Order: sequence, then C-alpha cells, then structure tokens
Amino acid sequence: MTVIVARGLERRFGSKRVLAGIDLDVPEGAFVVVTGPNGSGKTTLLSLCAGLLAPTKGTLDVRAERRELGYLAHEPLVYRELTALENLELYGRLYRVPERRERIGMLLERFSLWDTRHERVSTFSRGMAQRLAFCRVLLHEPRLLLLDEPYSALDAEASELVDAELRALAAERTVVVSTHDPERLAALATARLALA
Amino acid sequence: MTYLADVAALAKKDLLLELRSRDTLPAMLLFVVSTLVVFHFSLPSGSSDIAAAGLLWVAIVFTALLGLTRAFVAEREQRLMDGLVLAPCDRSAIWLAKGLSIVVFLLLAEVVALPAYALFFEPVSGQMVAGILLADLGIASVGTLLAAMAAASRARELLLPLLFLPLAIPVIVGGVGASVADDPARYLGFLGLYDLIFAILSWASFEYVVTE
Amino acid sequence: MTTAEKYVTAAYLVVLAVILLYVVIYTFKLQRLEREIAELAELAQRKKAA
Amino acid sequence: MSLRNNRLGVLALAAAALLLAGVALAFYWAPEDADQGFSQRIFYIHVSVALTAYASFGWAAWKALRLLWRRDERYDLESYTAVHVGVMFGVLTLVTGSIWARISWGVWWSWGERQLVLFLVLFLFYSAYFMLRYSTEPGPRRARMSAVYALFGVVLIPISFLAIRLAENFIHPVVFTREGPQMSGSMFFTFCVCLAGTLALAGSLYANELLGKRLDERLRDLREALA
Repeated sequence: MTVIVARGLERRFGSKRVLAGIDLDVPEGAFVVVTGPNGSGKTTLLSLCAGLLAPTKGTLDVRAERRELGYLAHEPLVYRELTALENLELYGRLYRVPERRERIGMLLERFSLWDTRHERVSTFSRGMAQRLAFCRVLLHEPRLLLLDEPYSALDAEASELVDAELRALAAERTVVVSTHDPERLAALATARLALA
Repeated sequence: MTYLADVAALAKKDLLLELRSRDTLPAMLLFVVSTLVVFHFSLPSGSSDIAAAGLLWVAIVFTALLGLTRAFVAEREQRLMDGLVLAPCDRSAIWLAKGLSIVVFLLLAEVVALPAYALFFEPVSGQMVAGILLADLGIASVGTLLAAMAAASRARELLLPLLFLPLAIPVIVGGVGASVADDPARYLGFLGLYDLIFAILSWASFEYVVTE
Repeated sequence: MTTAEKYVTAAYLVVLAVILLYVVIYTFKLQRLEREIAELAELAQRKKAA
Repeated sequence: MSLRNNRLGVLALAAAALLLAGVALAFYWAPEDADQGFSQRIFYIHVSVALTAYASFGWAAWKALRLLWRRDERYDLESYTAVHVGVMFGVLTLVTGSIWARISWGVWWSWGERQLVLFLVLFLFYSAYFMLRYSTEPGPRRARMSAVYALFGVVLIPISFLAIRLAENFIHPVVFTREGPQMSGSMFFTFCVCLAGTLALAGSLYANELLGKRLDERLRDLREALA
C-alpha cells in the first residue's frame, strides 16, 4: 500500500514556481531521502505532504490521517514561553495520546531533556529545542514521518542520537526526510528524490 | 467531548502564555484608563453623559483592538500555527480558545475601566454592563477571526484595525444604545443577534482562514 | 436651468464620467497587454531560431 | 473565447441602449413629482446604482461561497472582480446620494439618510478587502481569506442597516427623512429601465475586467513557458 502518491505536483508562490512536475510514490515502510540545493523546494514538498500547503497543479494523495503524521519543520513548533513539559502536555492532549505522562517522560529521558523539563524553551539551545521538536513529532507514534533537515543545528552527540532514532524508525515507519548530507542516511535510504 | 477538551487545553495555553509574558493584559488595563483620561481632556467642560457613554465604548473597542493585535503573535512569530493546524483537533477549537482568552482579557480590562469611568464621568448603569458583556462576545468572535487573517498578512498591525472597525460599528451602536436608551431591550436584542450571527459565521469560517 | 436641474444633470454626468474613466483605464490596460504579447512573440521567435 | 466575446459585446450594447433609454425617460418622459419637482428625477439613477452595488456584493459573496465549497481558484478572481465593480457602484451611490441631499436639504452629507450611511460603512468595509488582498501573498491562502471576508460583507449589509436605523433615535435625532416616494406606473417603468441599464452595465464591466485578468494570467503562464 503506498502512503504518498504525487502526479505532476506543482506549487507556485505568487509568480515564482518552486515545485514543478513532481511524480512520487512512497510505499509503506519506505525511507525516502530528498536532496537538493537551498530553494529547490524540499520544505515545500514536505509541507505539501503534511497538508500545510495546497498544490497549485497536479494531484497529491497522502493516505495518513493527521493523527498518524509527524512533521519536523525548520522551527521546533513549540512555545518559547512554555516549559518543555507544558509544550508536550499541550500536544499530548491535542493528539489524544494514551498514558500521556509516561510517554512524555520516556521521550524526554530518551532525548536527555528530562532534567530541563521544567525550564522554558526560551532558555534552550538550538540543539535542545530541536531534540524537543523530535519529542513532539514522536509523541503520538505517527505512522508517517516528514523530517525537514533533522540534523540542522545539532552537535555531534545530538546527531548520533538522531542517527539511532532514525535507524529505529526506519524499521517500522514510513519516513520522508530532506537533508544536505545524503551520505549519512545512505544506509537506511530505500529511495532518493533529487530536486533541481 | 474531546472538542471541549481541545478548547480547554488551548485556552489554558493562551492564558498561561499571558501569565508568563505578561505583556497584553497590563497594556490593555493601562490603555483603557489612559484613553478615558485623554477623553476627559478632549471633551468640552460641560460634556453631556451621552458623549461620556460613547467615549467608554470607543475606549473598549480600541482596547479590544490592542488585545487582538497581540492575539496570534506567538503563533505567527514561531510559525506555531502550523503545529496547531497539524494537530488532529477541529481547527475551530483554536478560534474558540483564543476567543475565550480575549473575552477574559476584555473583562479584566473592563473591571478596571468601569470604576474609572464611574469616577471620571458618571455612574455605570446595569443596562450598560449588560451591553458591555454582550458586546465583548461579538468583539471576541469577529476579532479573533480577523486577527488570524491579519496574522497571515504582511502589515498586520495596520491591517487589523481596518478589517475590524467597520464590523465593530454595529457593536458600538448596540452598546451605546443599551447604555443610554430608556428601554435598552431593543439594543440588547440587537447585540445578541449580532453575537449569534457572527459567532456562527466566524466559527464556521475559521478553518478556511488558517489552512489552504 | 434651475439649480435643481443643474444638480440632477450633474449626477447623471458623474455616472457617465466614471464609465468613460473606466474605458480610458481599460485602453491603457489593453495597450499593455498588446505590448507584452509582442514581447512574448518575439521571445518565441528567438527561441525557435536558436 | 470568441463566443464569449460576442456575448460580452451583446451585454455591453444592451447596457448602453438601456442606459440611454433610461436617462431619456428619466429626464423627459417621467412625470414631475408633486412635491419635489425636478430634483426627484435623480431618484432613478441613485437607487439603480445602489441596488446594482448590492447585487455586485451579493455576486461576490456567491462566488466566494463557491470557492470555499469547491476549492476552485477560478472563483477567487470572479469574487475579487465582483467586489471591485461593487465598490465602483458604491462610490457612485455615495456621490449621487450626496448630490440628492444637497438638492433636498442643502447639505452635502446627511446622517439621516439611511442608505447613504450604509454605503459609507460598506465602502470602509470593502476598502479593507483590497487592503487584505494587497498585503498577502497571492495563493490559495489569500483566496480563502478574501472569500471569508466577502461573505462577512454580505452579512454585514442587513446588520448595519438595522444598526443605522437603531442609531437614529438617540445619537442622531432624525431631522428629515423621506420614505421612498410613491411611484406612479410610468415612474416605476422608468426606474426599471434605469435599473436594467445599470445592472447590464455592471455585468459588462465585470465580464470585461474578468477577461482582462484572465489574459494577464495566461500571459504569465506563457512567459513562464518561454522563459
């Protein structure tokens, strides 16, 4: 069963055409690596798959409910004035995560944010915020993961953490990840998409 | 039931954010009182009470505008609207939660404004308070939707007043009427009608304003 | 013409004036479109020749 | 395209013919009004233009609803053009209305004239519509927001009319009002011709402008294809 089907997908911002004629098939359990220079439309493609943007032309069919979809954007999408725990508490409620407290505790532990769980995100470093974003994305155990340059602003240690996480995810989830460093994910990739 | 749970979670977040940053509420409280003081000096000495009632309403509407301009600032600056829109909850819950927090801010501002008004101008009548409560609902429901629209555009501080004021004219007419007329029933009824129609319209169209 | 007649004719003339203004604006727009089409035709020619 | 141009031509011709006939009837054929005399003849154009403005705003809201319902970008342009035509006729209503106030009561503006005040509110409202469009990026998001705003506009018309009527008895004591003049048969006929003329005019301006905007779009696609 394919999770994402795109035919002749195009997206235009005003008069500038960012994506044109994209055909894509992402089967269940695939690990698709999207590459391309800045401005080639990687983020636009992921936003389209996440349902945040509507295609200007062509068709895009994403067979995953919002409940089954996790989207890691450039921004962590967490409230800076709230603490890590409060942010995950909010998303946990909105995504109706069962045993919310245990799940949040486990994720904070795994991404070594447990000690700073009561601190505001505004005090977090870029790397810590990115790790919190990962917690947000994985909180509701989504079937489909859309990760927009997950390694950006991460130090070596955090990058290894992400590597381990992606290896675990690749096994049982469908993943579409955009990156500037395709070699790092070469082992896991089942398909590649190079945007001009 | 989960719809109300979503609204509760989102409203809690909005109030918590305000408690943490403490920038919208204090500004609204100070703004409404200073506006009344400015009006005192701008009025000819023998200002009739009708003018005074009108000025209270202008102060309330512009204080609401101040609060509404701040309504989606977090969602916009950190692109958090994407995070909320991605959640499986009904998007109108975002509108209802934000609207409720705006009503709370307005009520708190009015708790300060009405005694000041009674002090500066003339006593506050029961019918005026009823008018204010009904108007707050209308202002919050339409204002929240317009604030979301303005948040998605470039010149949002400029745009929101332009979008909001024409729609606020009926609220001002109903409000001032309720405050001043000898039989306020007609005006309170009109405010109720406005609230009902525009709350439903805003509730139904919010989804189209925040998604593509 | 009484002042009333002057005003009434003025009202009707205003409507006419707005229509004429609209037509004038539209002729400018058509000229611009024509120029753009000429540009594109020439661009197409150059592309075909290349 | 050619078939449509013929229809456009026919519509424009009909508008011209009807308007000419209407003006002629209004000036020469319609009977003199008992108390207002000649100045009553402004009634025909003023009310026709006002009703046409309402029709245009209604048409814009209808297209907006279609856009929200069917997600077809085509309706955005149509709703936008209809609002543009509506605002043009709204301005004409304000101008002819204030001229009429000038003749009847010697003032260029009268808060007592409900329709005039309503068009002032609508003018403010729909000017903000253009501000909204100019300050957002073209795309599906702008289309949907404009559509929602256009829907609010058409709901605001009756609400504001009610508010203005309510406002009359305490804020602005009504000095002079005028119930719609009782129209004799021939007056009504003249009015209908004028109204048909202004509606046809609005239709042809709308279709014309829409054609222009479609050409712009196709030219842009062409330029992109050739780039």
